[in-house]
Amino acid sequence: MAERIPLSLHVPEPAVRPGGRPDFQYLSIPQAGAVRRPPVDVPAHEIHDLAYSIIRVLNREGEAVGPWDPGLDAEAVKAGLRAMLKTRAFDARMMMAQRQGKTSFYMPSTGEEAVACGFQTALEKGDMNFPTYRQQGLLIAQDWPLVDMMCQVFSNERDRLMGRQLPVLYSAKEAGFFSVSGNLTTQFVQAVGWAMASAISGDTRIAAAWVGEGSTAESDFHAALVFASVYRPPVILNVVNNQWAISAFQGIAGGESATFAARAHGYGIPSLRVDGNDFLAVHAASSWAAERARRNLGATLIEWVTYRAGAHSTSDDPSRYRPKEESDAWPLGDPIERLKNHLIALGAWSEERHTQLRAEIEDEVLAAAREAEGYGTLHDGPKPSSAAMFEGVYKEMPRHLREQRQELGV
Amino acid sequence: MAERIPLSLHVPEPAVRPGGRPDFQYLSIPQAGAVRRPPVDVPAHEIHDLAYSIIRVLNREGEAVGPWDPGLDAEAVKAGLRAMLKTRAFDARMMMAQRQGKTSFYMPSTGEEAVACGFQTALEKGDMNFPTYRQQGLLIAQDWPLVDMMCQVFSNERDRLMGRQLPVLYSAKEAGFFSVSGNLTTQFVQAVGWAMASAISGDTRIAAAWVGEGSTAESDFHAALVFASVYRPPVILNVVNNQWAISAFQGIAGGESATFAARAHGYGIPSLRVDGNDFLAVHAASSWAAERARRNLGATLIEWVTYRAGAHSTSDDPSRYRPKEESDAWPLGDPIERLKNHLIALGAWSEERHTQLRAEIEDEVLAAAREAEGYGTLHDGPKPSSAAMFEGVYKEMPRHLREQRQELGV
Amino acid sequence: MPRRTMVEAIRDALDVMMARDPRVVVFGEDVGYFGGVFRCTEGLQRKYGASRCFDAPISETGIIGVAVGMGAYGLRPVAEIQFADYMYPGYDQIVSEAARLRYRSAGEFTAPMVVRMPCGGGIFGGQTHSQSPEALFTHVAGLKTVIPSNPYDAKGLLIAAIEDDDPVIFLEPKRVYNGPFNGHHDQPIVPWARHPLGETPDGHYAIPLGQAAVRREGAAVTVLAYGTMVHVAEAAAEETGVDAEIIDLRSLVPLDVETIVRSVMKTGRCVILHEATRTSGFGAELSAQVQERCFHHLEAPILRVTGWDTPYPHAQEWDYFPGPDRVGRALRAVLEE
Amino acid sequence: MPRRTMVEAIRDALDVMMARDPRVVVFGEDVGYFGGVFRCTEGLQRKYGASRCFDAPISETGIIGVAVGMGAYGLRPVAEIQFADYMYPGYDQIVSEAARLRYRSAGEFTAPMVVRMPCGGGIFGGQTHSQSPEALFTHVAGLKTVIPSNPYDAKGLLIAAIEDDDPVIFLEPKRVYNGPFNGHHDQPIVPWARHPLGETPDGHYAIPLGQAAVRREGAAVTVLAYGTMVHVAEAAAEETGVDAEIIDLRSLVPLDVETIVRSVMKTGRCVILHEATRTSGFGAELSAQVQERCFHHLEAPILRVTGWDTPYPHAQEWDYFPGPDRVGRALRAVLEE
Ligand SMILES: Cc1ncc(C[n+]2csc(CCOP(=O)(O)OP(=O)(O)O)c2C)c(N)n1
Ligand SMILES: Cc1ncc(C[n+]2csc(CCOP(=O)(O)OP(=O)(O)O)c2C)c(N)n1
Ligand SMILES: [Mg+2]
Ligand SMILES: [Mg+2]
Repeated sequence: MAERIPLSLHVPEPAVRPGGRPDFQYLSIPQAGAVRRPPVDVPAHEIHDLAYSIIRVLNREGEAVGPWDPGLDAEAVKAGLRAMLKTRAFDARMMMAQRQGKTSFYMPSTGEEAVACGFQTALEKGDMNFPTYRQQGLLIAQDWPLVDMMCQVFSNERDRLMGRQLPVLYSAKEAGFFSVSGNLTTQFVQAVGWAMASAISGDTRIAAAWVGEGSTAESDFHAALVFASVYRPPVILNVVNNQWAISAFQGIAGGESATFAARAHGYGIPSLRVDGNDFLAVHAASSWAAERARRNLGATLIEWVTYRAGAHSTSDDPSRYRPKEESDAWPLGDPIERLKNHLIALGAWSEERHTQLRAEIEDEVLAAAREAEGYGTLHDGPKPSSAAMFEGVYKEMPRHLREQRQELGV
Repeated sequence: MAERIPLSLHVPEPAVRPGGRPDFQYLSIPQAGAVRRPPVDVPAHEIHDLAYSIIRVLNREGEAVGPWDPGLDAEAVKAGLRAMLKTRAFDARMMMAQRQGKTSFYMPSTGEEAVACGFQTALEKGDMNFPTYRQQGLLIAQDWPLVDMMCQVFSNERDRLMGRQLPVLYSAKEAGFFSVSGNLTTQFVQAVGWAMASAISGDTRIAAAWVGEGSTAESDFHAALVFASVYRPPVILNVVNNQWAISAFQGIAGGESATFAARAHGYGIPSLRVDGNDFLAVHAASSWAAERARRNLGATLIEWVTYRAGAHSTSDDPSRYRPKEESDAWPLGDPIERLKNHLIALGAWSEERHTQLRAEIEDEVLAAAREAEGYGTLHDGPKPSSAAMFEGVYKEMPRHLREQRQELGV
Repeated sequence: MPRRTMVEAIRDALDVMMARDPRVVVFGEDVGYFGGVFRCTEGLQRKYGASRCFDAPISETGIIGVAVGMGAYGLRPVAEIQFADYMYPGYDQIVSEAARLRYRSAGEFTAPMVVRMPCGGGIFGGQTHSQSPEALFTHVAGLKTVIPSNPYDAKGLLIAAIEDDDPVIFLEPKRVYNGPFNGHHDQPIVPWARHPLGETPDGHYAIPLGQAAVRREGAAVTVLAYGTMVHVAEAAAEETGVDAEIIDLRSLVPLDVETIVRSVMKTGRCVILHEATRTSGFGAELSAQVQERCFHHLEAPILRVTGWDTPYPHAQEWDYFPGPDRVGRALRAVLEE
Repeated sequence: MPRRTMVEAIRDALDVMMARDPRVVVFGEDVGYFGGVFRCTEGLQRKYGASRCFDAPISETGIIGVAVGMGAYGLRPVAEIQFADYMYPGYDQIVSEAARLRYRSAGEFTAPMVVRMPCGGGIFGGQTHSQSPEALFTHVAGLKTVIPSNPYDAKGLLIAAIEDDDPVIFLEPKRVYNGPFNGHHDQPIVPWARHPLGETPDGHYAIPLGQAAVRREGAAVTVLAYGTMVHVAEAAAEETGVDAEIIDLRSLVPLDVETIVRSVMKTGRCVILHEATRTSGFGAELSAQVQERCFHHLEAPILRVTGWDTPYPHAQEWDYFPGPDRVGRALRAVLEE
């Protein structure tokens, strides 16, 4: 038996930590327009290369280039820009509200707005998203009432969820937005089940599952892929790779060894890897996957390459585990800036109009916040009833809950 | 909005059902010797093709051919042949014992003997297998005492597991054989944890995880691959694809869409797909993967392509869900026949010697069974004590269990 | 009236509901072509097609998880977990998702679904084919937990469970699939065909969830039991001659407190039976409630006869299983107080 | 003597054990470089290196599963589950594997490991950051379940848990991480630095698992509590003036039955507290045992004051949390009997 060298454990570490210089060398970024666009009925194994590249449309000059250019007109682009700006303003206002003690908790999507706002443009009425806590853009892109969202964040008397849920864990069936769970990744396989149900029912509606790159490590990610691989239901499996899962960089989820898009290959599911900060690429890739689903061609997995520019949540301080400058150094830029530049390049926009739109939106968000605060905030003003705590556990309240409600005297 | 065609659910079905003609067209089988053998430090992404082919050494003439030929000498081949014959005879005897009411349950490995028997030849003393219920060959190939195994199957007074475990769920630490669980796939990630512990400790021992293709759908399969991908511990991840999971063909686990070897790609883990009925290929591929592990190069996933020739267990009747003739039609043949022919081709064996060896082994197994039966069978003869039921729940028996033991009066 | 085994009664309930309601879909490991390892779904795929009755991958979290999604869509999934012992990988989807979906979405989304699982011991199944995990469900707000003891109830309760708008855990004591096993393992069991509760009407009938059944009237002691233990209780009462009132709970949540309290007020004594491990078993909850509600009527301590706090052993099956002797001793003990 | 918060006490216990025993490894989500979302592992990676303290992928089944493998190898893994509410995906590995490994292998393989998890409410964490799942562990043979209520116990019990040869579930009531919260959410909390139980000796000391602590002697009623509820009980006793004997169980399995029985024999009355949902909570087991063992000494029904049988709500935090008013009412109620 040969002399053996002692083994050792590999523990992934990000390239830099606080105090270091941001370094994104691990990310190799192709030119915009460089990645081919296969037909939607392409077999999974013929597009394995797409899981190792990045689909991009917007180049440095703000032009839309290459086969994935969706050719959106200026109005559609403006709508996207507006949705992203509104999402960012909404997040900023709610972060502030939390700091002011108006609620317990908040989670922003800053830097990732293009993913949800762009994706929603590929869906139709009746389709169902199974989002995480970071897809508020899906609602905002549909002009879902901000006041309604804020009332949930404030857990006030108008909170449709009756104060039962943590802030940001919205539910909006009408908007195709499934009740967000606090337990990571459970929704991923539920989306597959919903899509299976649609297929079983001979329906035409499709589902979209959402998960963060860190959460792909959870069991239900695998379950979703297995079931999607076996039954080929109409579902889009979105992995939002924003590089961080609280304090853990993407390497702790396996991102050092392969891309998250590549996870699909072992299940025979086609996958794309897409610049998530490029609104046009998001729209184009989402539409491609939605078309596959609607044509009964089954699931598509999409890895959205983006960056969590803000804190994980109001409970988090990212400067403890990554350089403060990392966000600015992110090589795929800011999704709002990039789309703004595109619109300017199209000749349909200007810095002035942009400044004006931002101001308008900030006013709108502020007005909504004022209105929502009028219905109460977590520790102040009108509240959901105490009795509501006992309702809705079951469709009809069983005896033991009636007794407990009496015990509390409400 | 375009008119939509109703969706429908794809439910995989095997090519044939009872009454039909066996059909293995889904399996494309390369010539023996056709697949290249890369160096063990090859990066995962450079051997993706190996997950879609089948590594084979023994050709139809019984010759060992190609780069994976391990060049085993006749003695080593004979040892392998003997281990497989013994495993088969052991299974046959225990199946019979169950039918005779000597135990409650049994699970044979008939047709798959080369996988476990061949694999064990790549391990060293101190390495640890985390097997399923179908790797009895790992023990038998080490000449682990049959009587000991049989006493466990009979749950008798010599059962080292004190009657606590279902038959076949052996535990044999000394033989590097981890306690088999009745819960599928849990051991897969435990093996990764054991290997991580070895690496953390600067040890030189490696682990081997085992799972059936059907059980790859379980959560812990994914957990194992994620942790193996992140920490690169010294572990071999074995997937035994014997085409069936009780009544479900491999398509119900996703095998219609991709190979099980390909599952590794999304995690950046190198993988091989190997003819599991070819003892030499098994030995060669196992040794390759073991070498990787020992050189701290991390995990390897191996899909062993084989066929469950027998029933799932004594509770199962496969003729209800697959053609009786399927087993004979299995294109990779019988592992024992193939190795026998090789040995004959080497000029080191003959039909007569084979018949004689079989007889010898059958005698050995019968003698062992007689001895084991002497120590009791499940419903007859000496038994493990009732008090043993209360022991070993904890290292020291807590008060409540002492009280319960008293309550039972034992 | 037709006689059915419990397996047949369950199959019939599924058949009736699949025929009545196109939203009902049935799936699980080996349940499609093969019809389930216990044959409860035999013939359903042939009759209703593979998209309404199909095999699932071996992933309990996947099975429950897709059922939640299907329920949210508007279907009525009936998922089979091959053995209750294997539900743990799906426990998160049951507890964190199915149980709370209605509540957390304020009724926007619901998970009307049934998770069927064979449970209990007595079949030499060892520690992973013998468990009785009911207490792990009864602790979880939002779930209903049901466990029949005979074919008549099995059919009626399963139909009610499928029609229920909330998630229902439907435990099937596999030891009584084919006959009312009373714990006398050395005696032949009467088949359901010769037992009055083997009579199951054809077609649709539902037994409301939350109603216990008094299996035997008596004045001396109340016995609370469910599943296989109902039959063990009957044997013990008969053999000891104790005038026991035996209540088959049938549904653990919601619980038929009225029937329990009425009986204990009358008898002043109570023995609780289950196969599950004792500590934190459902018997603890029953004991707590009985003493909270009947304290001044109790003439003897409430006793529990249960599985021991060990994994379920293989060879020691009959030392573990709370059979009629142990139950009989408890009946006598409470009377001696 | 040094004063520590409970977070510091836990960190110190890990530090002491990592220094003493090279087999101790610590991991979980965010526990490595960052030091854990509650800072319990801060500095350990720097001190002991990344292969003894590291971040884990977000997979609770993976975290527990690899811990079982490490334990079988011979290490002493201490795994952190970020919130007890997230343990469910790892529940199978806990119940089916860690808990049964010693038994099923007749001692060949064992799983000496500690699973730490912050639990309990009072922090506006909503339904997925407030749960108290202890009963889901106490029902499982082979597990020990421990829950400290203060820094001194936290350190001593954690050290004992790491040294224990069996798997230990170590629940950390996060509401008392920084001070002994007594349920009066409108009052400032005393920090541990000003509480006697904030005194934690440096270095190694162990508190044996299975020994309760009498926090307050009394003659009128026995209060059984653990975790945050110990402090609520103290407040309620003080405010009502009821002469309550308050027992901090500290370890639920093994349970210190002697101390409980001795007290109830003396007081003849018992109130049981916990934050978890009532039905099938650990209070049911305590109630059952107390009446089994002290039946003839009981002068009033045993009462339970617990979380309601609903998911843990967000806005209604203080309607849900069993605060000093509800506990006080129960103390008075048992005395009025
Ligand atoms: C089952 C479960 N485990 C752990 C957590 C705690 N947790 C909440 S968010 C989070 C990080 C998720 O990271 P990622 O999936 O990358 O999503 P991102 O926050 O970056 O959008 C963790 C660990 C949880 N909510 N649920
Ligand atoms: C968690 C869990 N779910 C289900 C089962 C029941 N079961 C036992 S073996 C088996 C089939 C496994 O098939 P495969 O993994 O292909 O292994 P093979 O039997 O073919 O060797 C099933 C479903 C189980 N033991 N554990
Ligand atoms: Mg992330
Ligand atoms: Mg198989």
